[in-house]
Amino acid sequence: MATRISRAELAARLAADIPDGAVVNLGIGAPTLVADHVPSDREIILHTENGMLRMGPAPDAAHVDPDLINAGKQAVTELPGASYFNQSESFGMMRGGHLDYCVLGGFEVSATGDLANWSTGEPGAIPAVGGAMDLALGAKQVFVMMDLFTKDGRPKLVAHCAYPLTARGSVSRVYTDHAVFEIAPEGVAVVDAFGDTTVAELEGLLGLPLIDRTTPTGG
Amino acid sequence: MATRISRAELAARLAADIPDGAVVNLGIGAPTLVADHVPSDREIILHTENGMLRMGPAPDAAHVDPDLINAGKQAVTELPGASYFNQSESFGMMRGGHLDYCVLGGFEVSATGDLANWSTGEPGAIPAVGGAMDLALGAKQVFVMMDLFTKDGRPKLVAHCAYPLTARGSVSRVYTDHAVFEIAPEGVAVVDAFGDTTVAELEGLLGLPLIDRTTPTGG
Amino acid sequence: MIDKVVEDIDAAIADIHDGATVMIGGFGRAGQPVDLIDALLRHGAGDLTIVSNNAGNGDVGLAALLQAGKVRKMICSFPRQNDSWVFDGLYRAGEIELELVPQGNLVERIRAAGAGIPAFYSPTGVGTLLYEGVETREFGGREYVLVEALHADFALIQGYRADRLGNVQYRKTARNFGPPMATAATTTIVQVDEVVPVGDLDAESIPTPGIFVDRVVPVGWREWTPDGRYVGGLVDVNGQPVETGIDPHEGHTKATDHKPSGTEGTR
Amino acid sequence: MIDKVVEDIDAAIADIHDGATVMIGGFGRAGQPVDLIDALLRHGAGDLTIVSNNAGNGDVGLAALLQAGKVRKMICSFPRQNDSWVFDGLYRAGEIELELVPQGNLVERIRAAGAGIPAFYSPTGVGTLLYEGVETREFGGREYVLVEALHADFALIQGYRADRLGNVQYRKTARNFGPPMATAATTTIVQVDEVVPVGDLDAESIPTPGIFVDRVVPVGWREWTPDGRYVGGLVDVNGQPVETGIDPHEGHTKATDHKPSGTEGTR
Repeated sequence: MATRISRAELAARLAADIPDGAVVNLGIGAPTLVADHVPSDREIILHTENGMLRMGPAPDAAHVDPDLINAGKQAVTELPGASYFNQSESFGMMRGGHLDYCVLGGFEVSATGDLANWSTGEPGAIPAVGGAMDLALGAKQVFVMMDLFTKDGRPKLVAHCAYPLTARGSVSRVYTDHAVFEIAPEGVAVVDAFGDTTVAELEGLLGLPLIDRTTPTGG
Repeated sequence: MATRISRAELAARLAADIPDGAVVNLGIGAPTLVADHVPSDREIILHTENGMLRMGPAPDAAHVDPDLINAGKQAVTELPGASYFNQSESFGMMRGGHLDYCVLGGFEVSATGDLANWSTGEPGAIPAVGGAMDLALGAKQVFVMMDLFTKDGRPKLVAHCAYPLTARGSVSRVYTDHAVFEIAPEGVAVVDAFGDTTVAELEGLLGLPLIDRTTPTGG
Repeated sequence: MIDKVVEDIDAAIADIHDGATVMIGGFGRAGQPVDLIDALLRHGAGDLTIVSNNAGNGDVGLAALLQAGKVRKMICSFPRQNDSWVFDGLYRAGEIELELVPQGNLVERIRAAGAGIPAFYSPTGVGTLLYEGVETREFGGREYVLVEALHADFALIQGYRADRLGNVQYRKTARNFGPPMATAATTTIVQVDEVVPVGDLDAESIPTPGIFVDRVVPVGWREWTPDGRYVGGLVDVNGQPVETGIDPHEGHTKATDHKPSGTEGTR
Repeated sequence: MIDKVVEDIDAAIADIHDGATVMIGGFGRAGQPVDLIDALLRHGAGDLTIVSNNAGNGDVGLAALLQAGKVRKMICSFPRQNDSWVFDGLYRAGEIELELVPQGNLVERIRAAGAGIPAFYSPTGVGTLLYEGVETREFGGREYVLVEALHADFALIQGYRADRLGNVQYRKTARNFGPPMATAATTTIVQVDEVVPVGDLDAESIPTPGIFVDRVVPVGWREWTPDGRYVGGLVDVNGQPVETGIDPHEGHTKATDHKPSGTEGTR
């Protein structure tokens, strides 16, 4: 199972699943790459939970406006048709189920869609949660984008999360460097395995029963 | 006890108790008269619960704007420094205790400040509450402006309300054609008795123990 | 490309089904989406539950829908008005169900539904007939009633201007129930005087961002909206028809001289 | 006449007492009321409980207040940032108490306090460490946690423009916590770039109406506010100081060329 795709390829793979017109919140880190890979014929509206819809890309250095930032506190721009609102309204949009998609990073995802992405539970760490728990419930579809294995080879898609939970049963899909998984009521399904990766291999490595929903590609 | 003051005199008496800078909601009916009697050296901000602060007086007939009305659904105007907001924000202002004064009409007020002003409980009537229950809790000071007696002579300031309640224990003062009452923790106090009316007379007519807090006027 | 503009008002409301719960914006006549209500009446869906502050004025709009027998239940705060004879008649005849909710609790229930809050505690109504038997709880020594969120299948709202993304602005006190209702329905349909190109609306001043709006229906300027001054001269300060003796059009551009220009959204 | 403008920033915050609960607006640096925080530090009140989304950046503003040992407890959602070394040090040394609240629940608690809602149910945090032992309840088959309102004695907020009545407008994403916090404190103090005459602010675009504001403190335009384009050239996209090699002032009016004009509110 040598096949892994790059972060950029994965972002493009995920972006392809977001339809025209969707309202999307991209979490801090790798998920922000998705914005760069939206097909040019699709109009996607980006939400940032610090209070804006229709966020644009980063400005050039001469146009940085400290009053205009994203949830990662990076400078961004405003596209035509943007709107600003307060934090209460912004989190109401999420909690009320108005966002179509939310793309988050993850430490672990369980077979039932539990997400752990806010705390490693290390005793020395400064705890911080921000909008993670709200975001994890904050869209009709919650996509997690992460490596399938830790650097030392442990699976991050697991039967039960070991890290402290962010939310229970909220993840709909998991996009990884090896495969794309769907968390379905009947179990975890593989919808796309990259390159020469097989569902049987993934089952062995993850130690999880997997449903094969890959679409055979021609050739 | 022949002395009664007119609606306009009563409105002026009440207006005199509202200090410069107060934010005030005037209920439908007689309370709206208060606006016409605010001393000219005071700046009072009128709130209307359908979504506006700094409401101005009625326009002339050629300037009626159907999008600009008060809670009584009458045409009003906008003063400089006005703001518009939605109903949720407007009732949040009231329930959150941000208004300084609210002036309401009343069917009955009890000695402990219960207010009945939304329903006579008649079987045939169409029930309607509107913002009455919110308004009755919706200010730091809730003033009721009403005749002290019904047309057939029954007191409207009573030991216990007979009509269905609007709110419990919310009224701070009662402005009537005969006297001004304060609902204090220790009981009902008369703060102003008009003309030749005496506290003893009022006690007899109302059948309520009254505390005399009238200020003797010179003469 | 996103384009929420639906020019055909009948098409815009065609999926409102029998038995639907429909929120209708407006406080009195201000903000009442009369064109959408007329279309709903033409459409013919019945057995409706209507959530609206009032229960119709005169014989038009919501009152006409009630008169046609399309409404099973009203959820409102103030059905009794000086011109609510249609509702009054149905109610006295026992032909309509009424759920009476204090106005602040009504709008907060709507706001809660839109914000993913299933229930909250309110001081309003404690100890009154309207909350007899309802669960109460003390916080900080004061008593509150438990109030649940109120969702709808559809919201019909009157806005002033919108763009093809569904960003909506309102006009003066006609804003009233529009923003909270827009958040609380599965499908939100907004009639507006005018659709403007994307970018024309000030991003700092969008009470209803497009995320809450499914369809925008331009219905043309009302008599008073082009210059913000009513040029019909047809209502008095109580909203009742009158003859004022003043020529209301003097010094004003006639509404019909303005036609909403072709918009970026509908080209 | 109402005049909420206080020119002397030290006078504006002088009644903040030891042990007070103080909300401080802002998300990261955007909307952080740095001048008010500096004044609070000069003032010297201690044993404070601070409610703010973050726990300070660098060595200025809230971080400086923390460094000076004035804060007993932080209520926030995200204290850990790449430049939050002051808080980090205090926390590791056990010198500060932390109440960690998910951001959406934090702001909804603030909004609830301002709107007279003592408590509400939220889906956020169910089944997590942060809500262990907290009361839960089912609505419609889903589980929610009970969350209580969060009040403060004072709110310190950064606005953009205001009038003497206390109407406040914000600028872009610096709006963030300003409007809800303004509603939730006994005393709300807003620093603004500029005080404008009453009537200059569009009545349709007032995120914080004057009813919520006690004092307005004009502090002068920030480098970028006169023309909406940052002319300092001092921060990168991460908000960190950089040398860009670009002359940021080229083609721009220098901030110091603009002085807030005499205003109706302060004449």
